[in-house]
Amino acid sequence: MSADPVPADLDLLYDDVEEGLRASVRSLLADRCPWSAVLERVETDAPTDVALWKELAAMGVAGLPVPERLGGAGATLRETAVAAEELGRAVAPVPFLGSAVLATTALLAAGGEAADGALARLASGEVSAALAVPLATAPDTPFPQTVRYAPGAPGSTSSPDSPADGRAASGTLTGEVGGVADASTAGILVVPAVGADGPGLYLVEADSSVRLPVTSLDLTRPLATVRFDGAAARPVATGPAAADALHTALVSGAAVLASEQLGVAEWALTTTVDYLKTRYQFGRPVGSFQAVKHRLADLWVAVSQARAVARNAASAAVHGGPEAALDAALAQAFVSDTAVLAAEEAVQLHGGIGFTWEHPTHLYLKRAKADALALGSADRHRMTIARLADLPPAQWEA
Amino acid sequence: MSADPVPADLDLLYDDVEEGLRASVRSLLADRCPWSAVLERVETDAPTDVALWKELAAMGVAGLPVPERLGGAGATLRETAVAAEELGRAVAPVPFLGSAVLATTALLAAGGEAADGALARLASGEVSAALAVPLATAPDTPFPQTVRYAPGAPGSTSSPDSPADGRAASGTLTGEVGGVADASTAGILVVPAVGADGPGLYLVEADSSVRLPVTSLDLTRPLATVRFDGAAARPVATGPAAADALHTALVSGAAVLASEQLGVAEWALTTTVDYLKTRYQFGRPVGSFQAVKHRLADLWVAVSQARAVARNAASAAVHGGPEAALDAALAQAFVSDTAVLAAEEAVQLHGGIGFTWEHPTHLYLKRAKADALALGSADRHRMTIARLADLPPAQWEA
Amino acid sequence: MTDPAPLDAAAARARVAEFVAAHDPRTTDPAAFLGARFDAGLAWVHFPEGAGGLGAPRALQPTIDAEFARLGAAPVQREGLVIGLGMAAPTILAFGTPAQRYRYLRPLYTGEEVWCQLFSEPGAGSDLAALGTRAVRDGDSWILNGQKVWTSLAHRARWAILIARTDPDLPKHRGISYFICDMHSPGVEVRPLRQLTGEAEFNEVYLTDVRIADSQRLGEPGEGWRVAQTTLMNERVSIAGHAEPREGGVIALVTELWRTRPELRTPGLHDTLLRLWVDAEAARLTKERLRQQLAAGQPGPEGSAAKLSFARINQEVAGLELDLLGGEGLTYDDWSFRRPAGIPFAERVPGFHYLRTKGNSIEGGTSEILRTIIAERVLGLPAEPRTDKDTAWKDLPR
Amino acid sequence: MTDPAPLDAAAARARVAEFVAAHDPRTTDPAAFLGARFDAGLAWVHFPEGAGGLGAPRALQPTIDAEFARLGAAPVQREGLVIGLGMAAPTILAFGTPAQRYRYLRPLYTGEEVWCQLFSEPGAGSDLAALGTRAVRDGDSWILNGQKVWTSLAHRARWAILIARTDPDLPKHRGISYFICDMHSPGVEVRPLRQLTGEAEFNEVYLTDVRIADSQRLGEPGEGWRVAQTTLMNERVSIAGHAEPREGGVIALVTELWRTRPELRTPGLHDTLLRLWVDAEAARLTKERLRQQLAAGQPGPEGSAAKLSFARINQEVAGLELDLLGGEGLTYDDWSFRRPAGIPFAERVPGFHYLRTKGNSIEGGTSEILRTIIAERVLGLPAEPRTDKDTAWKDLPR
Repeated sequence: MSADPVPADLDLLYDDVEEGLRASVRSLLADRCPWSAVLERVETDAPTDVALWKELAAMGVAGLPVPERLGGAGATLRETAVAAEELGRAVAPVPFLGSAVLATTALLAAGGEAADGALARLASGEVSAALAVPLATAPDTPFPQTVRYAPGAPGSTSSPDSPADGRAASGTLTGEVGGVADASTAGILVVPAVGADGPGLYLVEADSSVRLPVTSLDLTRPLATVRFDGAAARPVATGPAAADALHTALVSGAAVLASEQLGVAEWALTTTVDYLKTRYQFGRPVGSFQAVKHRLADLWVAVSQARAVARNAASAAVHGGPEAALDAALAQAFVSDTAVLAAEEAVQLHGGIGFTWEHPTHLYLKRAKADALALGSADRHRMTIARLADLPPAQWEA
Repeated sequence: MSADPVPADLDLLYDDVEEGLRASVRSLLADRCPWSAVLERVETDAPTDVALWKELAAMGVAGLPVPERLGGAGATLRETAVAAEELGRAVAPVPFLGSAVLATTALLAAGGEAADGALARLASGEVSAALAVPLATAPDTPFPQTVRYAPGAPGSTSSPDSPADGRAASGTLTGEVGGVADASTAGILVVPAVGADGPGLYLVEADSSVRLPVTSLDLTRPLATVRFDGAAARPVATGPAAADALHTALVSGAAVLASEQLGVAEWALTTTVDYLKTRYQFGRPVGSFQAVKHRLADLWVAVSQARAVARNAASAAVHGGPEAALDAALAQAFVSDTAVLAAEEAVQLHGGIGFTWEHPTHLYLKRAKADALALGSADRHRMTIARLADLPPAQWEA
Repeated sequence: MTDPAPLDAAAARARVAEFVAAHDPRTTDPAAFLGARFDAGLAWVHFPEGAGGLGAPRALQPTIDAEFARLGAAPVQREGLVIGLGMAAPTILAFGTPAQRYRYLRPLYTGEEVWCQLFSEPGAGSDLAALGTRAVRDGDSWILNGQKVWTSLAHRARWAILIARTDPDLPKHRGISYFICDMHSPGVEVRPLRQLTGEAEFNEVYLTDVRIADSQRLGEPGEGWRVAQTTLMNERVSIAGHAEPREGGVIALVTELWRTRPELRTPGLHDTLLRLWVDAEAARLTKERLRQQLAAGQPGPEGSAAKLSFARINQEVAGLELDLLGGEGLTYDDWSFRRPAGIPFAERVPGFHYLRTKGNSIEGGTSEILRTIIAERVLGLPAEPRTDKDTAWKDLPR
Repeated sequence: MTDPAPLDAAAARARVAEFVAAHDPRTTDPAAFLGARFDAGLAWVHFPEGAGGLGAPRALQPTIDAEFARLGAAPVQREGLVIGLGMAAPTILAFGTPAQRYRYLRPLYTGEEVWCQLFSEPGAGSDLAALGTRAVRDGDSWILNGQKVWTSLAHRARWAILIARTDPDLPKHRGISYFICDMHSPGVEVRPLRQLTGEAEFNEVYLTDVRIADSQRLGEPGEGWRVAQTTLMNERVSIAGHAEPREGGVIALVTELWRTRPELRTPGLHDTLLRLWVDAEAARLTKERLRQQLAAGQPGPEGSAAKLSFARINQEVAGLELDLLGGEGLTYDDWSFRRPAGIPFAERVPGFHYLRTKGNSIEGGTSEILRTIIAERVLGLPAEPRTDKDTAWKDLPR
């Protein structure tokens, strides 16, 4: 009766290639993305650092799991997760999650010529993409119904632009999606929509949609409401294949997001420990007080565990299948709480200074809490675990 | 829409009469019931200290809420709760909960001549009583169905004894109840049973039942399985009045039990603090280490809150009604966790010595955990709160 | 005293009725009303005559306040007066000269003069006694230089209570003096301090050669730490002011959401909600019990616990609110740098609740400091080994 | 080395196959089989030749153990050998003379001689270095007097590893020496120590004028603390021995109960169950990651965290098991004073699980000590001010 008693022995370590990638990304971010620059940028009208994204793309970060034949790095979600960890550690305001994870894994799962064309553009860094679902969408959410697909050429109400890649669209999209991450700077939108034939996944040139930025709790990850008003759209998958591709993207996103959250938690822990070694109160470093030490020890334990859990989810995502969904849910259920705890402890243990705008901790607190809600809250993921690990809810009369 | 926005301002303090009662009970217990005596006694075949119970009865503790005309103290459940607090602090092995709380409040709620007769016997200490329900029964459990009532004189299969008070029984009981607290030493059983006319509450002379002791997790509160095999029974309430009386008894029991749990928690906190002032490790009292201090401070906060919550439940139980049920559920939900935490922290912070049989802490740990299960777990009481405070469960597809 | 018989509750109510009859709150200018109330000794009834009181028992004040409210008077405690009423007034009463009392208390009470508190410094937060702002004697006055931080109301205040170091050669607690600082003095510069909410609720205050007359010193030179203790104790005592209904606090944010938005409910968050409801109710009853103790003239040590509990509960409620809202929780209202607009807390966006409550465990004494205070002063646990108590302030490591 | 080429995994497996071919595990006497395995260097492959090993990389041992298991050999680690194999052997290897290695290692490995550990004392638990058992030199031997506690297996052991104070005039860490004690010596008295479970799993050991030859000293006089560190480090390292399947640990107690007893399920306990499932899975994966790190020759500091996590999870699982069972959880099997009967933990009654797991955070290093170790050794946080490091042991407060 127990859930899968002997899981595959997934590789939970980082190999040399992954450590090399980490070092490159970290070094670039240290140069180009110190927190002071992030804080300054997010108060402008252009919170996303498009130039930095192009530099990351030049290192291959924009298309890590994209095959080499499409100009990608030909790596896997394991390497993608390593990049996410470093980008999380820097709260980098780049469209990695929306473009290089969610849109990319949706297109990879869909496959076919149109998807390949879009993947090549993403991997090169020419444009970024967004998956047009609310960022809070959990992997086991029913297929979205707010955008409708209609076959035939764009009508008079649509944008006059035809797709930039020169190929004709097969139909149009109409509807609205709120809370889409990384949409404002995207060139391509990957849009789940329903037509007469059921669910489909469509490619839309972003400038044929209307994107209304919303003020985001996480200053470093802008959200937008995206409206389609007869926008030209090209299908990349239809029917069950579309639902599968979307599910794969959300599961992969949840898995990789856990590594981003791990990066956030690691930053919070490390920064707090460093601060408390040098902050004196009562004639002693604050970090020498036992209650503080024990809390940081507990946090270190949680972060160590988050590393194993996130690594496990990334490795499982490479293989896919139901085990990947369970491991992604596990990762979100565990690492969301850990990252929020780490950021909250960072604020608290920094004392007053951690409560100010001029200290970086709040950027991480906001990212941690927003990440915990992104792709489903820990609570939602625990319900997924209940289903996949055969631990059914109680039957209880209200 | 919110639950009762302005609750009555219940008196949450102890008045002078209550403090006097506390002092008397505490003084008697200090003399007659040190933990070493408790530990020795609970390993014998007679874990209940019947002699001590008679001394407590002489002080009025056996019939605190019983009217003076029946030989009781004419007090309320507030005073009863103060006695419970002291008996909990001493893990006294006496049938207070079963007799002076559960059976007594059931009989008081039922009223009538038969109930009065029994109450007079209980208050005097002549006999003790038990309420024949499993100790784990939550107040909102459906009326028990395991014992059947049949009208008419006891038949050939019943015990040959007629009720000791000389009055004829009106019928017989058949069936079994497991996990009944304080049954083995009881003279009177108050038994919920169902007959052709629905629920009823019956008085049975205990020696006309078969009582099989079971090994109890809480060494200081013996449990028994009680079997009725055509036992002579006399009704004290029938129909809705019986269900109401049982519900009142369980709500009152839950309210008073919270004060017993408070006593357990107070003992655990005080004893641990005292020990850590004198136990040296690393050249310092262990109680001077900050992590230990902060845990004990948090525990003190919880115990302070438990005191307010238990006091509130006792005061509300005096008034009865739905507010009493909510306040009892609140008390159980909060104080159960506090008492268990206090006892667990006591074991942990005593280190090795707290893990041994020869130190009293384990008596409190077992009492705390058993009390948390008694009259419904904290989890069950939270569901009661959901119902009574208008916080309905989620509708969720499994 | 003009009244030979000691004031009792009935007499107090009669005095209020008489006062209100003479000063109709609907037609009297609010400041004039309060000034007259001060002159009548009904401001702080336990203060001496001429200082806003009648030298009557402190326990009568709630009765008086309630009677004023019943008769239609506006509450005395208003936005902007919290430091003056709660901290400055009792300190001036306890340590001020008759001239100081006469000069400061009346306009403080009427709200004509706003007060702020210049205690914390960037290097002296939890370890307030380590403060480094220097006050050097110069004839009949003192010259102050230093930086203060976390100052609410500084930009609106006429006066500040301030502590500064007057003798760096003494151990840190012994070289501090306490002053009343005119915020309009040359050399006082107030700069807004922006918090992680985006708003500047607090200020930094830079003191450059600020001259304070020696007549504005409170208490003896070098006695400032002891005077400051009075200020801080009053800060914490003020918490348990008035009775609060069930769900009267921050918990209402989530109970109302739960009741009005059934589509947000999940089973896991139901359990979290119920646990928080229980905790909030326990904290509320504990505060109510403390209020009853104070009213009965039996102050308990639970006051220090209230802030600790409410900080945690507020933070957990705000976190749950975001979890419940999911995608809606990913947004914010406005990050622009501005002063608070005076909108009630409950009406702010959920993201603001989440961020602002993070300060509850830092401002006015961190939760860590409060735990240490409880452990040492309430439980009597030994202090940590201290190296900073007998060393000259100037020689302390920092 | 007899083999000039360094041993690799394939060669190691070949050696095992060759060995098993020569010693059929089905027909060879177990002790003889293990003796031969020791002689073949396949006991601890990283130990030197003649001491049970081949001087090969430690990482090969899991391969060898797995191959033995695959070919039908009984596991080496058996009940009763845990201290000998896990603690005594590596210490004897590291500090023993050739004669000591020759005398002790082989019968230790075969199980012919059981070992116990005489470290803890009633006054020296977490602060082990404060121990007071005296060893006084007397010619070629030492005379020991003192009391040890928490000794498992003492009643079955032939040998003990023991630390005692040889110079009370030195600071506590510097006056300790390390011995091998013959448990059959005159003056060694073993008394069962009863735990809160009712059973006597451990012992107290009284040493009265026990004579130990100087040749049974391990390491130099006064170096005992350093030698003991080797012992204790091996105790903690041994935790991450083998891969464990999902739900392979204590969590299965509640997952199985949940699946097989649907009538016990409640919504609140479902949430608790899922949270614990997540925590258990995170701890399992962390242990698995540590195992992979060790196998890859990259040992991480996560070992010290594993014990901390599992202690907490075991305790919470056992608490949940009782909460789920409700009334059934109020019973126990047997409180009589007895030695453990060797029944597997999972098959004991739930009350035993609850009580026994309380020891998990005390035995083998309390959770508090482990947190301090993590904070100081892993995070590099400063030590507390210490007064006991440079004071002569005899002058320490206790």
